[in-house]
Amino acid sequence: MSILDQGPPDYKKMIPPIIKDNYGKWIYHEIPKPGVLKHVSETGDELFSVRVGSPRLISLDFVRNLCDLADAYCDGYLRFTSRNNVEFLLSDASKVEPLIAALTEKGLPVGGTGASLSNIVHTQGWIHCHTPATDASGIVKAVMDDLFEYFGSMKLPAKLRVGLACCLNMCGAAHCSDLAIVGVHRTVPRINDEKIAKGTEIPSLVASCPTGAIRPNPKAKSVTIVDDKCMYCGNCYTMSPGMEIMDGKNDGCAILVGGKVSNARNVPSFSRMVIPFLPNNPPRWPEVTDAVRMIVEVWIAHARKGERMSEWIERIGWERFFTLTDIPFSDKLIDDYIFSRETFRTSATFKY
Amino acid sequence: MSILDQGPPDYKKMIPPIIKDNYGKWIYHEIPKPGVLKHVSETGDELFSVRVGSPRLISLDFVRNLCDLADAYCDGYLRFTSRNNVEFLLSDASKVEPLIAALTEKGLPVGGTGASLSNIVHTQGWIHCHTPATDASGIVKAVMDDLFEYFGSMKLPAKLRVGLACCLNMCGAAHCSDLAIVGVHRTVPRINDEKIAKGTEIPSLVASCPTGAIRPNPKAKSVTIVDDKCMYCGNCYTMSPGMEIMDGKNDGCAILVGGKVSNARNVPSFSRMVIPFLPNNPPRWPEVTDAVRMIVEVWIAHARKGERMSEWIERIGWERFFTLTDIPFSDKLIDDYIFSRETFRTSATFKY
Amino acid sequence: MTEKKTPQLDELEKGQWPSFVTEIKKAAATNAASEDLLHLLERSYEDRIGHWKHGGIVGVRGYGGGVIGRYTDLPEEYPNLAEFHTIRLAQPAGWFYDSKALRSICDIWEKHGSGLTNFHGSTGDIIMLGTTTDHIQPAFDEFSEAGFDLGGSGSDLRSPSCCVGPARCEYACYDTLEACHNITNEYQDEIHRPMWPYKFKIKFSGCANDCTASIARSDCSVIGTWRDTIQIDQDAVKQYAADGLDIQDRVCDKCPTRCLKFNSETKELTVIGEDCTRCMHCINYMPKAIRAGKVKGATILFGGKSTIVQSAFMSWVIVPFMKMESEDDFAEFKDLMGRVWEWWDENGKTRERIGETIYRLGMGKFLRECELPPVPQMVFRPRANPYVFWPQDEIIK
Amino acid sequence: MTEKKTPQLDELEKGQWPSFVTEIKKAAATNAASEDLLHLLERSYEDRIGHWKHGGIVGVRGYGGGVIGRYTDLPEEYPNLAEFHTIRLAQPAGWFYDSKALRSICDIWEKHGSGLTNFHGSTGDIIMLGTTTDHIQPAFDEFSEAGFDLGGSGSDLRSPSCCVGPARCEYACYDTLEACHNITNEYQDEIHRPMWPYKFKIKFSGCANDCTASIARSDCSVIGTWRDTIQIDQDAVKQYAADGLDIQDRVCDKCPTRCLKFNSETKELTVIGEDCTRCMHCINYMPKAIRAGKVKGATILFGGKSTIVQSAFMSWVIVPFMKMESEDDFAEFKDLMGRVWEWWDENGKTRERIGETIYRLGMGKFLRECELPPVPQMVFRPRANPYVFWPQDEIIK
Amino acid sequence: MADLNVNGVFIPLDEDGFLEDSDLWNEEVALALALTEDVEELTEEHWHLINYLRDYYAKFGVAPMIRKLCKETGFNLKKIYELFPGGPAKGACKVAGLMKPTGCV
Amino acid sequence: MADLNVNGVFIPLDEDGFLEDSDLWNEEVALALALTEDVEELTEEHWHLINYLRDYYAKFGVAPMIRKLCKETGFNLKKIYELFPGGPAKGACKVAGLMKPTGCV
Ligand code: SRM
Ligand code: SRM
Ligand code: SRM
Ligand code: SRM
Ligand code: SF4
Ligand code: SF4
Ligand code: SF4
Ligand code: SF4
Ligand code: SF4
Ligand code: SF4
Ligand code: SF4
Ligand code: SF4
Repeated sequence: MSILDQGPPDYKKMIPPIIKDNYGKWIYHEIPKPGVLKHVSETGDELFSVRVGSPRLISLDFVRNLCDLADAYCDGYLRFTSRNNVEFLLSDASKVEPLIAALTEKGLPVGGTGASLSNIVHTQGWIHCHTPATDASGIVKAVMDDLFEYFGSMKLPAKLRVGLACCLNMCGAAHCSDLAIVGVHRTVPRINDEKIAKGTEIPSLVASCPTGAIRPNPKAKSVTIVDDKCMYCGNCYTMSPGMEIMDGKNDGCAILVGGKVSNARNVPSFSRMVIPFLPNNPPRWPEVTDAVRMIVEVWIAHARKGERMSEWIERIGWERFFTLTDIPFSDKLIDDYIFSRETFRTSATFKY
Repeated sequence: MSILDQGPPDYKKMIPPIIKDNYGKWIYHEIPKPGVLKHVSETGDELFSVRVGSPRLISLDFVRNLCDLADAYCDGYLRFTSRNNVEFLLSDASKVEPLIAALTEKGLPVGGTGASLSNIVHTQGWIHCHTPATDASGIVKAVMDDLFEYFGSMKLPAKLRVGLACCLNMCGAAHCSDLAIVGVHRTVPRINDEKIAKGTEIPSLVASCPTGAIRPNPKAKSVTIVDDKCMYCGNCYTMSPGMEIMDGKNDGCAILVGGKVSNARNVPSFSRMVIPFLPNNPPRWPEVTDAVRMIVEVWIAHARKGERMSEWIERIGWERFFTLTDIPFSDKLIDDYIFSRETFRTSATFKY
Repeated sequence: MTEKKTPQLDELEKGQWPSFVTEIKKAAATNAASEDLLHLLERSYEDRIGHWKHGGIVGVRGYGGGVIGRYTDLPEEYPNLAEFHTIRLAQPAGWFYDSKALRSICDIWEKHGSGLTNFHGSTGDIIMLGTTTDHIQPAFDEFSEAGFDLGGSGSDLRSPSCCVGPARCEYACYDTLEACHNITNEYQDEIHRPMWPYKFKIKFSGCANDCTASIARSDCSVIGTWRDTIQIDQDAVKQYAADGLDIQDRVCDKCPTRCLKFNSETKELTVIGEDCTRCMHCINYMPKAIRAGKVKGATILFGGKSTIVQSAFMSWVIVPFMKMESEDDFAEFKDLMGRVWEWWDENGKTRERIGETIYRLGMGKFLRECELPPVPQMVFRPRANPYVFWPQDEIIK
Repeated sequence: MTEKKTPQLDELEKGQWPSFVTEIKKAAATNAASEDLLHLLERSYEDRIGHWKHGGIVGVRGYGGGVIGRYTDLPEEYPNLAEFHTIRLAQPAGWFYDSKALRSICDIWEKHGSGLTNFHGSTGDIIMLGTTTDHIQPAFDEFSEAGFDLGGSGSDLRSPSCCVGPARCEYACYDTLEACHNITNEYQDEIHRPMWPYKFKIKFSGCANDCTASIARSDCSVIGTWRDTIQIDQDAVKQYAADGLDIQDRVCDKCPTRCLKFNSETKELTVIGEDCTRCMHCINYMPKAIRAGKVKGATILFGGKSTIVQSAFMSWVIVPFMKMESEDDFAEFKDLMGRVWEWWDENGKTRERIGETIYRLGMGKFLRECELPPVPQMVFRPRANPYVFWPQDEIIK
Repeated sequence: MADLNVNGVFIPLDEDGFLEDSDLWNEEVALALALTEDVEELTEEHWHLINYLRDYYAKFGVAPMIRKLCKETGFNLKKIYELFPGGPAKGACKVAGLMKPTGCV
Repeated sequence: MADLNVNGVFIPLDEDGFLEDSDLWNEEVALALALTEDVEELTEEHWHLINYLRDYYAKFGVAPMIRKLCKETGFNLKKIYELFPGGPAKGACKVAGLMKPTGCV
């Protein structure tokens, strides 16, 4: 029988002895090599964390494999990071290299620390969701393969945090990423009157549309859409199975850049759209991987050391970002939603 | 008989010979002393402009007086500035001091150049408008008297541009001033059903309310107001004489700071509210003059040379502005209108 | 002349700043309306409210605007203010006058008005303050004779204004006076006969210092700029340095793009031209040493307005660079204005400024329908949301 | 095992990044649902659309959330995906595990599920991917037995998460794990039984580096900070300098408030404490030399959420500083949460996140009604419009 | 303003010369109002404009925007000023007995 | 999901066990639905909740928000889960024959 409301397991039972002993006593850290963090405690203890890339969508074999490694090298303790990497927690410095060797043998990449590309925060896509405009795992795999060198090294100007969300619900929280890949629909939902009549609260459906494009159609016990007002957000589909929005021919990805969440130096910022659409070309989405690589390389070439994507772009100006990347600018990139005003250039100063 | 559409007088007939000769040929200027500009042309010619403060609301005597002076010192030529100062245009350097002496004798102040307080751009107020929440000329006189020393000298950190608007229509364009005094109403318009029934297009009246507070009241051929939704903007009164908004007890002034229009250094910025209300205390509005002087003095004490109000505040942070000026902060100063979001602090970094 | 006292206003005759009360009293000496005004104002100072009725529609034959009707709400007590309308006269470009012109205005207003004026109104007009309905047409006829015309009011083009520009300023990147005069004359019909959803203002500033505050105060701001790189005279730089200007601190460190490098040894100042945003700061500080580039023109911005009702908007960049020299350039500007007005007139709601219309319908739609090429200079930043209205002809059917 | 081919997916087994396709294949080796999933995904790669039906409501007894119902729209072709629900398990604070716990999860999921998981979901839960309706309750019973509970879904409190904090990070200004665990346990009812207008997320980050991205990804962000001044160890500064760190360039010049002064002669680093905004930059660069102040706690921010529907919001400051050490401090936090939820629940519309409710009704109303004192730290800047809703009790009647 | 004398009946006008009570409008009143606006006679074209204004007002409760007025009457603005020198608002609306336009001046 | 057997009549359910056609709801159907939700018998309290839900839906076309539901039925959330272990959405709405709640999961 189940115990209701017992809550999550107690973290105190999950942390290794070295952490128990030095909890809150860490005084500094170093990154001896990519993927390895060395934290030093005021007690003199040293903790080594080895960070490992994970595809996130994993089999039980994979998990058991991790357990085996943890058992062998760090008394069975490990953790995951907020970006879905795995971290092995070693109290014994001499086991770091053997662990890395074992990981390498199993094809598990070590990296993601410091000025590197970490794992891509992403979502379900075609694996498990009902509203995606693109797949998640597939693109992530393609992009990570393509930019693999930046995961295991720390030669970027600064951290590079990539997010992917397969639809505008943005479960990947791509809205504040250095670089974001977002699945976008481009066609007006197709109304299925029957499904709406049977399975939808019409008032909620009408209210769900942010632009007021949906009107009740009482005759059909359904609704109609004013096509011109629809911007394909898919919110109505979330409310009703009768608003079919997936469109194999026209769904795809947008690219946004320049988001950031840490408060270090400049304040957090939203990612901003620079490419409104790239087609879904499985299995390797070459248009997407090319665009991402190109942007990353222009950033590498022009940013100063320590400058994250947002800092670099804000320093040089968005107009120069478009010049340097040669990405065509279009009216699609100009905001026309609620907070558009703050994006308009209310100044006679700019670059070319 | 009138000639229709002849347009304004031709400026070419109004400019003195020295300007005709050096039109577009000026190469630099100096400010030999407060209120005097010396422009040097590539031809070697030198033009002296003597800037004189004006109350703007003037009698024909005043105008004729100016004419007499212009005739005596600069061949009858003068101009007004975009802030309603008068400028005498002299081609003869030796006449500058005599002119200044004549002006001083008549009680006309010379100044307003460089790092000074220039004339206050303002509006009609109780002199001629139907919707004011305060007077214009009276406060302007009181503030200019109080800050008089800064008009005739150039000892401020930078230019100080004060604007006054007697109601939210903001004819004084106070919305982008270093310091702005804005007449504000604080009570819901009193509906005069008869005036509305007789003299108002109800649909236009209803549409005029930015918050949707006005509902038609077909029975009375009038309207009603949802009090809670009204923010006393007075836009409905502009549409209808039946929405009486002036309230001798509750009208007064708000103080806003940190606006700027030039593009020099930082981009133009809006003025922002720091004091939501000060009472109308004619004839000298002591609460207003005190608040203005206090803010100006804190700015003088803390700004770096060359820093306008907006630059200073943005450098130190608004939170410190409130600390330094000791102005009480209240929820009234927090935006709750359309573009509020951009004003909220979306960062964990701030000062105390 | 009168028994009534004005104790509060008398207070405002004290102090060093010239007093408007003194001015009203001067006018009151010979004009009954001005005398009433003095007392009405004292009354307002007592009551702490204005004493003017709502609105008023008066005017001259053939025009729909230019006169603001005004009636006091206390006509019995202040009979000379029963009618007290304002006439707006269009100012000459740059607000330049000779005394003859000014005296002619005075003479006419002595006959037909209160003897009070504003030099100038906030939009830029000469404000002839206070006359009766009967006097409007005759006053206008005489002003007209003297070479003056009415300015705008109502839902029309308001009197454009411009900074002193090349007449007296070394920074002017185009001839603001000629542009203003030329364009004002082109649009006399639009100024005099309201035809749009709401008012429309144009201001011309010769450079990014924006001495007419155009970006805040006009629906269309025409701000002088240049397309190439600032010109630096190294000898003059050395002179400034020799004269004690801390070039690094006051100029380089305040350059918003940090694109100026001062070599403290050679005393040379260099610029990374492509990084300069032409903000004017360095030129303002060192006018003898730094000048604008050679390819001059203007940036055209749209949408500025004050607070009522959706919030204040500042103008935003629509055409980053337009030549402003010849009649042809003006024609290009007018062609643009034509398209923009046509679009606004077609799409705007009553009492909706163009900035609000663009905001409501979207910049994209505005640009497409006015045939304006989108460029990144129009925005500080691209959109943060992914809500693109996709043109259906780019969709695969 | 199967005849069907997956040429597209096979492509994704190439390359150096570990392949999720390989993972699915591993699961498919022993699980029919995972095998079907492989082929359904290949089918999606061909069709370029997903093949899952809309929605689904399944769950366990006594809870309203925690399970995401899912059914394929091609059940005839992929019968093992006719039901393929996801169970969300609440993760331990900081995502720490021992292998025993992980193995117990594996064993249960082998019995009851597809053999596929996400470590972790985007909100932070362990995602048990794919099971049938019949298996939900038994699976839950066993997970429960093993010490796991469900996470949130629906209009409830979602599983809070936290950064590694004091467990392994020298920057932590409060105990993120304890706070997260304590508060999560307090709100089991809110997590398991949806009762609000919409979802609500809380994330705990130990410092302003915000390693859980809380400001972007949670309705309530709890970000570690301090109230006094950073502590500088001058010996360590000298060591960094000696080791070749360009302190002026990399640290001082990048300090957003320019409040750090490095004396290149004495090699001393000083700070103007009152100007520092505690952004963490200098500490990040010189962890051995600079530490947070001594008076530690957290800034509480509200309103973060992603794009749908009014635009993405980042959380904004509501309580600049709150102690986060003792049970009493947590009680204060909970008291705040209670008031805030009560207000939101009372005022929010269906599917309106709290940030949207506050935006719609105004920060002032929110603060007043939740009895939160307004402070300038809440805003980057005060309002630019003069549209104050004036409390009618401050009005003179 | 002085009341309007319509064949000896005095109809009250406001200061701007608009009808105090628009219900009192009729064709004769229109003629009398026209005289105050320097329009000596009301031609078919005048009536075309007046009728359009009255119909529009009856239907929508507001005066039409100028663009609409021009489009739908077929008169350009110049023509409207020829017909009513006071212009559409002060001239035509007054004679048509509409409410005094407010707002923007 | 298998169809619902209501005294021998089979009523179609969707995968989640909600009525395919909510018009087919009646009290007996409710009883049968209740069994699928581990509710053995429908007490007065159950009916109080069911009736409230049905009335609200009939009136507004949507299910009430939980806060409203609790306020207006006088049952707190705990009570509702006691009555319907599946909770207000999956349990009570299902038995009350309402449309399947969509949106947020
Ligand atoms: C392990 C992890 C916390 C956790 O609980 O899981 C973590 C751990 C550390 N972070 Fe972080 N951060 C982690 C996610 C984040 C995130 C969240 C995210 O990426 O979604 C952020 C915000 C990113 C952003 O701004 O968009 C984040 C912004 C930082 C920063 C600020 C970077 C900056 O300059 O903007 C630092 C400071 C630094 O790196 O100098 C930092 C520093 C650190 C330090 C050095 C803290 C310490 O002393 O232990 C840790 C090692 C960093 C490294 O990888 O080099 N951590 N860190 C997360 C690892 C994610 C991963 O697998 O890659
Ligand atoms: C005469 C006038 C133009 C006109 O056509 O009437 C004018 C004239 C000059 N302005 Fe201006 N400005 C004039 C209104 C403005 C305005 C508009 C306003 O105040 O409403 C602005 C924008 C103010 C703002 O940003 O809020 C303005 C912002 C500037 C600036 C930029 C200042 C800054 O650093 O932000 C400069 C450059 C400077 O002063 O170094 C400038 C510079 C100048 C120069 C030096 C240009 C020149 O070389 O001749 C002129 C003398 C300035 C002085 O007073 O020291 N002028 N100037 C206006 C005088 C108004 C007055 O009576 O005080
Ligand atoms: C006379 C003047 C003020 C002054 O003392 O200088 C003035 C006076 C009036 N303005 Fe203004 N505005 C005057 C410049 C402005 C400006 C400043 C500017 O043009 O640079 C603004 C702000 C900029 C802008 O256009 O947004 C301004 C924004 C308004 C508004 C708000 C319009 C808006 O869209 O936000 C109104 C309300 C309206 O139009 O209904 C308004 C309305 C009025 C009215 C007509 C009152 C009304 O509600 O009907 C005032 C008549 C007063 C009177 O009886 O004399 N006035 N008005 C200015 C015109 C003089 C001139 O022609 O030179
Ligand atoms: C599983 C997960 C994605 C993942 O692969 O990691 C997920 C999956 C779904 N999310 Fe999400 N969201 C997940 C984290 C997020 C996040 C990120 C976060 O929490 O940091 C966000 C953005 C942050 C935020 O909350 O704003 C997010 C914003 C949404 C939204 C938009 C909500 C909004 O107010 O903007 C929806 C739509 C809705 O709720 O109706 C949504 C809805 C959904 C639904 C339930 C689909 C739907 O429309 O009903 C997805 C179910 C997929 C499936 O069948 O498995 N999901 N969702 C994440 C939860 C796992 C976990 O519990 O750990
Ligand atoms: S981002 Fe959209 S498609 Fe992807 S998991 Fe979230 S809700 Fe589903
Ligand atoms: S997709 Fe979005 S914009 Fe289009 S109808 Fe649906 S809810 Fe409205
Ligand atoms: S600001 Fe208001 S009160 Fe003052 S003149 Fe303009 S409209 Fe009249
Ligand atoms: S004063 Fe403004 S907010 Fe109040 S009713 Fe009038 S238009 Fe609406
Ligand atoms: S805007 Fe520029 S050109 Fe015009 S007066 Fe000012 S500084 Fe001179
Ligand atoms: S004009 Fe402005 S941006 Fe350009 S160099 Fe000078 S100060 Fe820098
Ligand atoms: S948020 Fe701060 S305390 Fe937490 S892990 Fe990141 S750096 Fe350490
Ligand atoms: S924490 Fe940030 S603001 Fe404070 S001194 Fe360090 S770098 Fe500067």
